[in-house]
Amino acid sequence: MSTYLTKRLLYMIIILFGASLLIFCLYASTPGDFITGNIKLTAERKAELREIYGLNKPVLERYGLWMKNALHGDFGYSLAQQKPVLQLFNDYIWNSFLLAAVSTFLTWVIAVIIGVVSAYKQYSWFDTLVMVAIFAAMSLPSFFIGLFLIKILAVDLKWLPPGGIITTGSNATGWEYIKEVVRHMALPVIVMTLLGLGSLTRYFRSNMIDVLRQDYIRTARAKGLRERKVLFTHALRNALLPAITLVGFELPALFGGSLIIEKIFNWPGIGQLYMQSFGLRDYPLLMGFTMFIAILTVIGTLLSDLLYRIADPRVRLQ
Amino acid sequence: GGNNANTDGNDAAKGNTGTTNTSTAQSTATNAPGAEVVPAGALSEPFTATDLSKLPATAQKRNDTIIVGLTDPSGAFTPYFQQSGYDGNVSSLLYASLVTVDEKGVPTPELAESWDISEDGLTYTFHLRKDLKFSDGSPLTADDVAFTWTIQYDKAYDGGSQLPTLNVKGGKAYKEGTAQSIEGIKVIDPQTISATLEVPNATALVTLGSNVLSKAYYGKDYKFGHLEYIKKLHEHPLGDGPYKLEKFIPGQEVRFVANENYFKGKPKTEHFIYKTTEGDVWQFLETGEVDYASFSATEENIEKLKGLGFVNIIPYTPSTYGYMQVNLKHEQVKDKLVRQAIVYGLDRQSIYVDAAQGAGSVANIPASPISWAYTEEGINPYKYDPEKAKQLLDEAGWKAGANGIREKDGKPLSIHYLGSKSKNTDIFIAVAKENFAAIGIDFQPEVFADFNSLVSKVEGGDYDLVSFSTSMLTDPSEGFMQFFNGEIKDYDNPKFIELYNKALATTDIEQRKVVYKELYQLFNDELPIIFTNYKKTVYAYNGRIGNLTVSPYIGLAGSLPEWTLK
Amino acid sequence: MNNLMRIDGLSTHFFTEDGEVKAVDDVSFRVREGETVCIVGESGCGKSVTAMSIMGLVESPGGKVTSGSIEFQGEDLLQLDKHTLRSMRGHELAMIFQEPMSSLNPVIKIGEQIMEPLRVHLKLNKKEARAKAIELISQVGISRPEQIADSYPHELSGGMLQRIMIAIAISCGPKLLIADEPTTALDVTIQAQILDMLRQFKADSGMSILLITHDLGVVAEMADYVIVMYSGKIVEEGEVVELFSNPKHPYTRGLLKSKPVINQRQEELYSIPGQVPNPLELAPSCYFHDRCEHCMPVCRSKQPVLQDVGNGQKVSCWLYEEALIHA
Amino acid sequence: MAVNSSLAPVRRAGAASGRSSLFRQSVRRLLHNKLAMSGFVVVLFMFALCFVGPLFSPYTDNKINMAMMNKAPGLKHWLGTDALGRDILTRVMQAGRISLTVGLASMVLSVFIGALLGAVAGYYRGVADQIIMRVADLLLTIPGLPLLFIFGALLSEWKIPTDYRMYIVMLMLSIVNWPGMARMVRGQMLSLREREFMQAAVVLGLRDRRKLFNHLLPNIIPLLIVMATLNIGGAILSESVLSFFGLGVMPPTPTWGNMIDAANNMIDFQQRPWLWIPPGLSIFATVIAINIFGDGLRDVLDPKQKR
Amino acid sequence: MPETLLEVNHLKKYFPITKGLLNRTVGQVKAVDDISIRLQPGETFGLVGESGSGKSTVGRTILRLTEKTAGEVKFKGVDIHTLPPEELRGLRPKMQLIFQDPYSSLNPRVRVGDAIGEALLDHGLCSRSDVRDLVLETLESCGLSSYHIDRFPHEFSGGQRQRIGIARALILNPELIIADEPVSALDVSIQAQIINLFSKLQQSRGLTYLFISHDLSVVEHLCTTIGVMYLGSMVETASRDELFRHPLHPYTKALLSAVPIPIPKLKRERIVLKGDIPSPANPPSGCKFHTRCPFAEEVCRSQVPVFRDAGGGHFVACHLV
Ligand SMILES: Nc1ncnc2c1ncn2[C@@H]1O[C@H](COP(=O)(O)OP(=O)(O)OP(=O)(O)O)[C@@H](O)[C@H]1O
Ligand SMILES: Nc1ncnc2c1ncn2[C@@H]1O[C@H](COP(=O)(O)OP(=O)(O)OP(=O)(O)O)[C@@H](O)[C@H]1O
Ligand SMILES: [Mg+2]
Ligand SMILES: [Mg+2]
Repeated sequence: MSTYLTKRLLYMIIILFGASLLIFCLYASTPGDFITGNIKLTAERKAELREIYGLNKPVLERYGLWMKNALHGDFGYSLAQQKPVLQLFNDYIWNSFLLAAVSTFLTWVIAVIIGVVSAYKQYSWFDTLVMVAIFAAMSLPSFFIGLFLIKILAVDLKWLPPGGIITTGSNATGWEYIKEVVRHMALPVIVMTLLGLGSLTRYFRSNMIDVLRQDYIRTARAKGLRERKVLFTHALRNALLPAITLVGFELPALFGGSLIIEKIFNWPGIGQLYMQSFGLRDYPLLMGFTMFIAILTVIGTLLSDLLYRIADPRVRLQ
Repeated sequence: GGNNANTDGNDAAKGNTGTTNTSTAQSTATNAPGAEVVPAGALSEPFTATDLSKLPATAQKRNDTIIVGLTDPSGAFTPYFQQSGYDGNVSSLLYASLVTVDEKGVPTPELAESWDISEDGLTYTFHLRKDLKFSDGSPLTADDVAFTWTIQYDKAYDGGSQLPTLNVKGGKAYKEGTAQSIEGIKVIDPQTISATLEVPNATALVTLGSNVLSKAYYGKDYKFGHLEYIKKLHEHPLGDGPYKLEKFIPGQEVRFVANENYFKGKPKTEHFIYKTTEGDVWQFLETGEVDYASFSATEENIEKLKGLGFVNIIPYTPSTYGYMQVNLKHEQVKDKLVRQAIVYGLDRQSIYVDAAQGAGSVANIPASPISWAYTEEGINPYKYDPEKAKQLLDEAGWKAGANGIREKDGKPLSIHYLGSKSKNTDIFIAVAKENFAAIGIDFQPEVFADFNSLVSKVEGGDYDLVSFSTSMLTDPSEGFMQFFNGEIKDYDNPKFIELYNKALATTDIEQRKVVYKELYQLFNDELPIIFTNYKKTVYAYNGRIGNLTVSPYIGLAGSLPEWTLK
Repeated sequence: MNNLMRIDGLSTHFFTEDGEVKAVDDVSFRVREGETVCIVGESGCGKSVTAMSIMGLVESPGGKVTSGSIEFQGEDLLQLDKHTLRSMRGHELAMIFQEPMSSLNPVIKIGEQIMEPLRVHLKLNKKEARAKAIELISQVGISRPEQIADSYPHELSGGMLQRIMIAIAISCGPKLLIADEPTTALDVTIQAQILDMLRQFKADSGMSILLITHDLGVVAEMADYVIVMYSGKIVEEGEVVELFSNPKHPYTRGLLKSKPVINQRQEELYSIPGQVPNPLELAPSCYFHDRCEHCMPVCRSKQPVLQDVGNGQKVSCWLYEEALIHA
Repeated sequence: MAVNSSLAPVRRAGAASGRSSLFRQSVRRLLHNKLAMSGFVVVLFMFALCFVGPLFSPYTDNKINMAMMNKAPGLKHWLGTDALGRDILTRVMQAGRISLTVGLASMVLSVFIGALLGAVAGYYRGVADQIIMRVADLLLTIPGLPLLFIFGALLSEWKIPTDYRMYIVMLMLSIVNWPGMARMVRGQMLSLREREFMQAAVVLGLRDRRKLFNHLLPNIIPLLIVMATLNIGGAILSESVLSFFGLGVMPPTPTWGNMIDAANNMIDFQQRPWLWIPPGLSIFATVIAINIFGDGLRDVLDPKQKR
Repeated sequence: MPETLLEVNHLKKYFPITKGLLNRTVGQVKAVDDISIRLQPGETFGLVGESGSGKSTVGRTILRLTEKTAGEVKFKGVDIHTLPPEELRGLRPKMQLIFQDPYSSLNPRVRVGDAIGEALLDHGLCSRSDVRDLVLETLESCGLSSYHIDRFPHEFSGGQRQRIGIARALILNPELIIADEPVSALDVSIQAQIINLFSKLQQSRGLTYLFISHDLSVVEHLCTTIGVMYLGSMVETASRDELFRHPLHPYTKALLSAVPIPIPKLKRERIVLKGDIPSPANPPSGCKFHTRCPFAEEVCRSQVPVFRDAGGGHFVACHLV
C-alpha cells in the first residue's frame, strides 16, 4: 500500500490544527475585542461582560475550549447575532455559493471559448479587442464596474433589479421564484464573471497557443476533421489539462463570499457577514468561518493534486 | 448598545430606543442640522413631490405595503438583548413602550397613561392603560413590567441596557443572588407599578418606561442566572407594538403585518417591510424598490431628489453632535489655551459646511440644535481666526521654532490625531494639515478602518485628538455621557460634576434648561472636548405616503401606524 | 501507368521576421498510380513542406503556397475550396508523420483516434467504426487489438504508435499515402517491420506512396522512383536503379558515399564538407556550390535547371549542362 | 592551469563585445517589435508624466480652494477639480508617483519571493519541498484581514511614520502572498528538472548554484514576466484597498486607487466623470502598456522566438 | 595490458511501476537485468539493441544518473555508486555522456560558449580569463568556428549541435565517453562527419568510448567490441569482426539483416521479426527472445540460457548455439 494519500491526509490534519491555533491567536491579537467597541458601557460593565463571555481568560485556554467544542461539532453562538454559528452559515453561505458557483461556471465557459478563439486567431483584431477588454476589467476596481452596470442596466434602462436576491415582499414560489432569483442574480454574476475572466482567459489562450503548435493537431487536421472538432476536441482537452489543478483552488472561493460584490448588490452573502463580524470581533463566528474556509482550502489543494492525476492519463502510471 | 462599526447616516429609522452607542465614529457624521447659515440650495422647508406619474411602476403597484431600507438586522428582536441598533429598529415596531418622547425629547405617555415621581425624585410610579394586550391577545400587566425590569438585573444579562446603571434599590442584591427579587420594584396592582432608585436620575423615566416583555412568553423558562433560552425566542418575538413580525429572511428583509391588538388601533397600512440595504440606496429609491430613504443634505442630493419628482422631502436634524476627544494627560493639549487655539485655528466652516456642501454645521456645545436644552446664549462661536490662534499659543508659551513648528521647553508642538477611515476624515485631514501648519502646529494624522482598532488605540492613550460623534441623544445629560462611562477620565472639574448632578436631580424642564445653559457655557470655554459639527439630513419618501413624520428620537416608529398610501 | 498526382512549379514560402524562406522552390514531379516515389534530401531541404503543401496543411500565417499547381486525379488541390479539400484529407490523401510519439493526441484513446476518420469520411456509426478500428489494429500487426484500442498513446511503444499512425492513414483506403520519414524515430528491426507492412498494403490496395526519408537504404528498398532535393529544389531525379547505379549530381554521390554499409567497412567515411546554406541567404547560384568538389565559376553565379540526361534521369547541375552544351 | 591575469582585461573586453552585440541584438529586436515598443513608450510616458509633469504644474501645493470645488475640466484646470478644489491633473500626476512605485515594487517583490521559494522547493524536492509547500498550505488558510489589522496596530504601536507604512505593509503582504506564485514556479521547476539538459548538467558535475541560476532560472523567466505583468494592475489597485483599511497613504497624498475610490457613489460617478476617468485611464494605460511590453520582452528574451 | 578503465559487474536497474491515485507499486520494469561490461583504455565498446532494451539505462546507471538496483560500477577501481556526492562531482569530468538528442540536451537559454565552458569553471579546472580561449580551441577541434561561441543552440543545425555536445564533453579532458546514440538523430551526411570526428578524437586523445546505438552499420564502423542487448540482458558479445562474420544469436542475425542497404532491388534473406518487443515489466519466461525467435524450441520457453563463451571471447546466451 502506498502511503501517498494517507500521508497527504495526515499532513492535512496537522496543517488544520496548526492553522486553527494560528488563526485563533491572530484573531485574539487583533486590537480590541467584542466589548471594546461598545464605548457606551462603563468600565465595570465591560469587565462584567468579558467575564460572562470568557474573554478575560488566557488565549490558549480559550483556544482549548473552542477546540474541544469544535471537535464535538459545537461551533458556538455568534456573540453579535445571538444565533448558533452553524445556523448563520446556513442562512448566508448558500447565497454566496449560488453567486460564486454560477459566475465561476460562466467564467470558465466564457474564458475557455474566448481563450480558444483568440488563440486560434492569434493577433487578429478579435484577439486584440479581447485583450484590451480584459485589461480594462483588470485595471478597474470592482465596485466601479458594479456601479457602472447598476447605473446603466438597473437605474436607467430598468432591465434588471438593482440589488437583493428576490423582489421585496415577494411570495413567489417554484418556477416563479427561480425566475426572480435569476433576474436578481444577473448583475452580480455579470460583474463577478467579468472580474474573473481576465486572468483565466489569458491562461487558456496561452495554453491553447502551445497546444495548437503540437504535432497531434496537425495529425487531426490531416485526418480531415472539421476545424471545430480539431479545436474543441483535440486541442481543448489538452489545453484544459493544466487548468484542472485550478479547479481545486476555486473551492474555498466558492464558499468565501465576496465582500464588495455582495455589498454593492445587497446580496445576502457570507462575505458581508464576515466583514461585519470582523468589525465587531465576533470571535465564534470568525473562527467558525475561517476554519471552514481553511478546511476547504486544504481539501482544495489536495483535490487539485488528485484531479491532475486523474485527468492526465500520462501522469497516472508514473 | 451595539458595537459600532460605521453605521451609515443613510439608514432609515435611526431613532430606536436604547440600543445605540453614545459615541460612534466621526465618519458617521455626514449630516448635521443647520444652526448656522443655511447655504443656498439646502432644504429648509419640506418639499412635496411634483410629478407622481414619474413614480416607478414597482412602487406604483404596491397598495398595502411600505418598504424602507435598513442595514442587515441580525434577528435578535427581543428588546434589551440586542447587540445591534438595527435590531432595535425592528423591535421598535414590534414593541410599544410605557413612555415615549415627543419631537423635542419631552416624555409623553404611551402604554402608561400617566406616572408619578416622588418628591425626593427616587420613586417612579407608572399607571398603565386598561386592557392592554400583546399581539397574541394576552393581557399586558404590571407583572410583565416587573419581569422586564428584573431580568435586566440577572447575573447572566449581557445586553446593553442602561437600566442596571439606574441603581434600582435591591438590584445589586438580586444580581449577586442574595435576594429572590428586587426590593425597589413593586407591583401595586395589575395596572400600577413602581420602582425606587438609590440616587435620583432624571433619565430614569424614559429608561424605566421602555418596552415591555411578556412574562408569560419570555419568562416561562426563566431561572436566575440562565438566559440562554431567550436566544431561541429572538426570531419569534411577541410584542405589543403597531406591527407583528410576519417573516424574517436573514440578509434580505423583515416583513411586518399590522397588529390588530395595538392599543392605538390597527395601523392604516397592512404591511411594512424593512429591506436590507447597504450604503448607497439611490438605486433603490430611483427604481421604486424602497419608499423611504435618508440622504445627507448636500445641495446635490437635494437637487437630485427634487429632480426625481415623485418623492416628498423633509429636512431632518439628528440628535447628535460630533467632537474630538482630547487626551488631557498630554502636555500639549492639557492647557485650555492650546485647545482654544486649536478650535480657532481650525477652519471648521470649510470642513463641515462648505466641503460637505451644506450638509452640516459647526457645533460649539454638547447638544444638538433640536434639543430642548440647546442654546447659543453666551456661547463663543470660535469663528475661524488663525491670528487669534497664534496669539493664544504664544500666550500658552509655545513659541515659533525651527521650520515653523512651535516649541516649548525644546519640545515641538505636535498633535497626533486619530480618525476613522472615511471620505469626511480624508477631507478633515487635508484641511487640518494645512490649517495647523499655518499656526505652527505639526499635525500627525492616523486613520483606522476598524472601529475596534481605533478604540483600542484610544484606550492605550496614544493620541492627542480623536474624532467621534455621539449616537442619538434623548436626554441632554446624555451629551456628557463620555465623562461618566470611563471614556474620558481626566477631566476633573468639581463645578462640572456639581452642575451635572444638579440637572439630573430635577425633572422640571425649565429648571434643567437653566442648569444646562450654564454647563454648556462652561464646556464652550473649557473645551474638555473639542466640538466639531452637527449633521444635516433629508428624508425622501414616496409621494403617495401620507401622514409621515420623523421624530429625531424615535424615528419612524412614532408616526408609522398613521401612514397611509394614497 | 496513369498519373495519380502531378505537381507543377510548386513553391511554398515562409514569411518570417528575418525574411522570406523559400522552403520549396519551383518543384515539379509526378506520382503514378501504384508507384512509390521517394524524396530524399538533407534535413531542412523542404521535404516535409512539400508534403504539407500537398495536404493543404502549410502553417498559416507565415507559410503560403505562392505558385504552382497540384493536380490530383485531374483536380487542382490548390484551387479546391476548404471543405472539399478537408473531405479528401484522410480519405483519398493520407499522411503519416515523422514523430509517432507526438503525433497522437495524448489524452484521447487510440481506438477513438482511429475511429475519427472512419466516422467522418465513411460515415460509419460508432459501433461499426470501432469494429473497423480493431480490425485495422490487428491488420497492422498488433496483437490484443481490443485492449490497445482502449489505451492511451503513452502506454504504447514508438513502433506500435507508428503502426497506429499507419492504421489511421490507410483506414479509409487512400489513393495516395504520404509517409514523412515514417521510420526515422524507430530502430532498425521495427523499421524493417514497418517498411514491410507499407509494401504489403501497397500491394494489396494498389495505392501510391510518396515516401520521404533521408536514409538511402530505405530508398533502395522501397522506391520505384527517387527525387533528390537540396535547399528547396530538386537536384536530381530518376528511376531507383538508375539513380543508385549511376548518380549524377555531386550531392547524390556524396550521400551515397557517406552512408556506412555493413560489411564494407572503410577507415574513414566520406563526408560532404560544409553546411546546408542558410535558406535566407540564397543567391542565384547552384546552392550546393560551396560544398561541391567540382565547383566551377558558373556554379557561383547562375542557377542550373533540371535537365533530362537520358535513362529517365534528370539532373540540375552545371557539369551536365556544360556537357550538353558542348556535346 | 595558470591564471594569466594580465591578459584578462583584454579578453574580457573581447567577451564583452560579443555579449553586448548580442544585447544590442536583443534591443534591436525589441525596437523592431512595434507593439512592445509602443507599450514601452507609454510606460515611459507615464513615468515622465508622474515624475516630471508636476514640476510644470502651478497647483503642486495641493492648496484647498473651496471656491473651486468640483469644477468641470476647463482652461484653468485642464482635468477639473475635486471636492476640495484641488487640480485633478496635478493630483493624477502626483498619485502616479506612488502608484507606479508601489505597483512595481510590490510586483517585483512578490514575484521574487514566490520564484525563489518555488524554485528551491521544486529543485531540491525532499525536505525543503515538503516544508515550503506545507508552509504554503498553511499560509493559504490564514485570513488576510486580521493579519492586516495586526500589522496596522503594530506599525502604529512602533510609531512608524505614516508615509512609510504602506510600503511596509506591501512588503509584508508580498511576504505572505507567495504561495500561489511559488506553486506555479515549483511546477515549472519540476518539469524543467526532468529535461535532458539538466541531466547534462549533472553529468558535467555542475554546482547546484549554477544549475539553479544559470540553467533553471532563465527558463522560468518568461513565466515570471507573464505573472509579474499580469499582477501589476492588481498591485496598483491593492494599494487602494490598503488605503481603505487605513493602512495605505495618508490624505491628502493622492494615489490612483484612492482617487477612483473617491468616486465610489452614484452622484460623483454620474455627474463628475472627471474625478474617476483620469486615474482610471492612468491605471488602464499603465497596465496594458506594461503587459504589452512584458509580452514583447518575453519574446525577445526567448532566443527561439521568431515571429 | 593496461588496467581496466570501466568495470560493470552484474548491474541491475529495476524501475518500480506504480498505479492509481495511491501510487501503489504493482511491479517492476527490469530495464537492466544483470549486465557486465569491461572496458580497457582506448577501447570502443558498442552496445546495440532494440529500442527499449535498456541501452540508455545502462549508460545512465553507469554514470549514476539513476541509482542502481544491484551490481557494481567501478571507474578506475573506484565504486561510483558508493561515492559521496561531492567526490562524485569531482570525478565527473573524467567520464562524460553524449546524448542522443543534441537539441534537448542543450539548454535553449544558455549560449553555447557558456554551456561548453561552465563545467571548467565549476571544477576549477581553468580560470575565468582562460575559459574563452579554451572553449574556442575546443570548438575548433570539433569543427566549429569561433564566431559560434556566443550563439544560442537553436541557431545551429543538428550536426553542429551534436558537435557542441561533444565539445562540451571533450573540454573536460575525459577518459571515458559514453555516447548514447549520438548519431541516430542526424542526417546521413552529417552522421558521417560526426563518426569521423569520433574516430579522430579517439586517435588524438586516446579516448575510451561506450558507444550506444541501434544501427549496426555505424557500430561496425567505430567499435572494437560489440555487445547486443535484448530486453535488459546481454545476449551476445564479441569482437567486431567476429560478430559481423559469425553472429550466433538469432536476434543478432535479425538485427543485421534489418539494416537497410542502399542497393536497390537487392534480394536479401531478411529475417523480419514478428510481434512487438515484450514488456520489460513482464518479460517472457525462459529465453526472453523466444516469443519472437523464428527458431524457438521448447527448451527456450522454459529455461533461461546461460551467457557463455562460445569460443575465442565470443559470448552468447542461446540454447541453440
Ligand atoms: N513554419 C515555418 N516557418 C518558417 N520556416 C519554416 C517553417 N516550416 C519549415 N520552414 C523552413 O522550411 C525549410 C524546409 O523545411 P522542411 O520541414 O520541409 O524540411 P525537411 O526536409 O522535412 O527536413 P527534416 O528532414 O528535418 O524533416 C526549412 O529551412 C525550414 O526552416
Ligand atoms: N525512469 C524510468 N521509469 C520507468 N521506466 C523506465 C525509466 N527509464 C526507462 N524505463 C524503461 O526501461 C526500459 C529501457 O529503457 P531505455 O531507455 O534504457 O531503452 P533504450 O534501449 O535506450 O531504448 P531507445 O533505443 O529507445 O533509447 C524501457 O522499457 C523503459 O520504458
Ligand atoms: Mg521533415
Ligand atoms: Mg535510449
